[in-house]
Amino acid sequence: MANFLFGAAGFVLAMVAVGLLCVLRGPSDTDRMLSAQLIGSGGVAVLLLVATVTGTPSIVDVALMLALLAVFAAVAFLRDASSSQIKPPNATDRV
Amino acid sequence: MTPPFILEIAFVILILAIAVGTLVARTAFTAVLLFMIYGLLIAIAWVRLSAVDVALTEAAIGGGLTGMLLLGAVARLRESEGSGEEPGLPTLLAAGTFCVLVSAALGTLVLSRPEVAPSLAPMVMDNLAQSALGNPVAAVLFVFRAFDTLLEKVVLLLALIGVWSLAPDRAWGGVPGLRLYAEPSSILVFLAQLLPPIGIMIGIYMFWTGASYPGGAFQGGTVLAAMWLLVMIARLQPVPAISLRRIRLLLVVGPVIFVAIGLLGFVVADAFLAYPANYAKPLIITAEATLTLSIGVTLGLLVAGPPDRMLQP
Amino acid sequence: MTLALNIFTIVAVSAGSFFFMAGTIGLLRFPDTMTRLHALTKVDNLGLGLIVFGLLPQAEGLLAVLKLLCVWIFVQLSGAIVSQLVAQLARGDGQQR
Amino acid sequence: MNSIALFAYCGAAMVGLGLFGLITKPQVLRKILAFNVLGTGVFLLFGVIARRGAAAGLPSDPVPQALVITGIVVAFSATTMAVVLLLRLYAETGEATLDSDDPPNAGTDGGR
Repeated sequence: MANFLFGAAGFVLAMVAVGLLCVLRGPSDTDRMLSAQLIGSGGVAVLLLVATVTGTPSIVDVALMLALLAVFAAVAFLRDASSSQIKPPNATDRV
Repeated sequence: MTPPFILEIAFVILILAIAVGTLVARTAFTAVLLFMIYGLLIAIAWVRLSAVDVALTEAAIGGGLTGMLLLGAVARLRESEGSGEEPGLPTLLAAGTFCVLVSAALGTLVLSRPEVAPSLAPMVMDNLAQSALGNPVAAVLFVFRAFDTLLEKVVLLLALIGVWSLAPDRAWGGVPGLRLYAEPSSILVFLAQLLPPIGIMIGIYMFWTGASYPGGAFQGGTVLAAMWLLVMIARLQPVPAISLRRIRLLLVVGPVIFVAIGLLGFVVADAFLAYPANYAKPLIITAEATLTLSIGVTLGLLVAGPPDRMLQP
Repeated sequence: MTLALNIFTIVAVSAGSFFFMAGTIGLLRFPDTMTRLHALTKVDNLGLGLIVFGLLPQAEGLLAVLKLLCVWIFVQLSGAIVSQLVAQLARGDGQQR
Repeated sequence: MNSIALFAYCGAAMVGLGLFGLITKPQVLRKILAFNVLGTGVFLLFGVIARRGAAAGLPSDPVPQALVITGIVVAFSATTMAVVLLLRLYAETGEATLDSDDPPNAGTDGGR
C-alpha cells in the first residue's frame, strides 16, 4: 500500500512538472495563473498522500494551509488583472 | 535505491528547475508565479525533512503572503519591464564560477560531518516536561529561546516602521496604499464573507494546536493576516489609517504582554522570561494568543504597504 | 475487510490521479482560457476529491477524517469561486478587444 | 548517498543559484527573488543539519527548526522592506534597475 501511495504521489508530482510547462507557455497571464492553481491542488494532493503514507496527521495541516493560501494568491492575481483592465495604465500619474 | 528515494531525486530536480526558472523567466510576472510554486515545493521539502513546523511556516509565507506582496509589486512596475542590461559574458562567467565554488564548498562542508552529528534534541527532550508544552519546537520558541522569539516580533515591528517611513510626507499617518479589487464584485464579496470565518477558525486552531503538535502563533497569525487582507481587497472593510489608536494598540499588545510576562519572571521566578513552575502553560498560552493577534495585524499592514493618501471623510 | 478498504483506496486514488492527468493535458491542449478553466475545475473537484475519498479509509480517527474532508470542501469552495472570477475576467478581456 | 545528502546538495545548489541571480540580474525585483532563493537554500541546509541531529526519539533537532522559523519571519520582513524601497525608487526615478550610472533621464529613451 505504501508503495502504491508513493507512486501516486510521484505521478501527481509528474503532473505538476507538466503543469510547470503550462506556466512557462501561457500564453496569457490568466492561463499562467490557472496552471499555478492546478499545481497548488497537486501540492495539496501530494501532501495528503505523504501524510497517509508516513502516518503523520499534522502534514494534513500543511495541506490545509496551502489550500487556504492558494485562494489568497489567486485573489491577489485577480485584483491586479482587474484593476489593469478597468483603468488604463496611464490613468494614475506615474514616472 | 528505494522507490521513495528515486521520487525524491526527481522532486529535488523539479525544485532546482523552478529555481532556475524563477531567475531566467522572461516576464517578471512569470518569475513571481514560479517563485510562489517554488515556495509550495519547498514546503513539501520541509515535510520530507521531518520539519512540519517549518513546512507550515513556509506554506503560509512562501506561497501566500510573499506571493501577494510580489504580485502587487509586479503590477505597479509593469511599465518598466524589460529594462536593464544583463552584464557581459566575462562577468557572467566569473559570477558563475564563483557561485559554483560556493555551492560546492557548502555541499561538502555540510556533509563532511563529525561522526556523531551535534544535536540539542536530547537536552530539549529532557527539559520538555518542565515547559508544559508537548511540541518540542514550540518549547524551543517560547521557553528555551524565548528571547529570540521576542526579538523576532520586534524585528517585524521595526520592518513595519521602516515600511511606513517610506511614505511621502503628505500621506504620513494616512491610509496604506493597498491595491483593492477594481470595482466591488459580488462574487469576491461572497468569497470574502465565506472564507474569513473558516480562516479565523483555522488560525486559532493553528495557534492552539501549536502547544502539542506542529503549529504556533506565527502560522496562526499569518492566516489571520491573509483573511484580513482578503476582506480589505474585496472592499468589505476599509483599509485603516495607520494613525488609528486601536491599530497601534493591536500592533504592540502581543510584544508588550510578552515583555510583561518576561519581567514577571524576575519577580516570581529568577530570570527574565522564566516562567513560574505551575503557571508556565497558562502564561505561554496568554503570550501566544496576544502575539497571534499582533502578528496578524503586523503582517497585514506590512503587505498593505506604506500609506499613500490621507483619510478621506 | 481491510482488503476491501485497500482496494477501494487503490481504485479511488488511481481515478483521482487519472483526473489530475486529464486536467493537466487539458491545460496543455485546450485552445482558450475558458476551456482551460474547465480542465482546472476537473482537477480541483474530481482529482483531489477522489484522492481524498480514497484516503478516508486509511485515516486514523474521526478528527483525521474530518480534516481530510475539510481540505477537500475548502478547495471545492474556493475553486468554484475563483473560477467564477477568472471567467468574469476572461470574458471582460474578450469584450474589450 | 541518502535522502539527507540529497537535500543538502539541493540546498547548496539553491544558494549558488540565488547568489548568481543576485549578482547578474539588473532588475531589482529579480534580485529580491534571487535573494529569497538564496535564503531558502540556507534554511534548507540548516534543515539538513537539524535532520542529521535526530536524537532522543525526535526525527529532527528542534533547535535549528525553531531558528529557521524565526529566520523565515525575518526574511519576510526584509523582503517587504526591499519591495517597498523598490516601489519608492520607481516612484522617484521611474527606474526599477540598478544597472547604469546614467542619470535617470538619459535612460528613458531605452538606449544610448
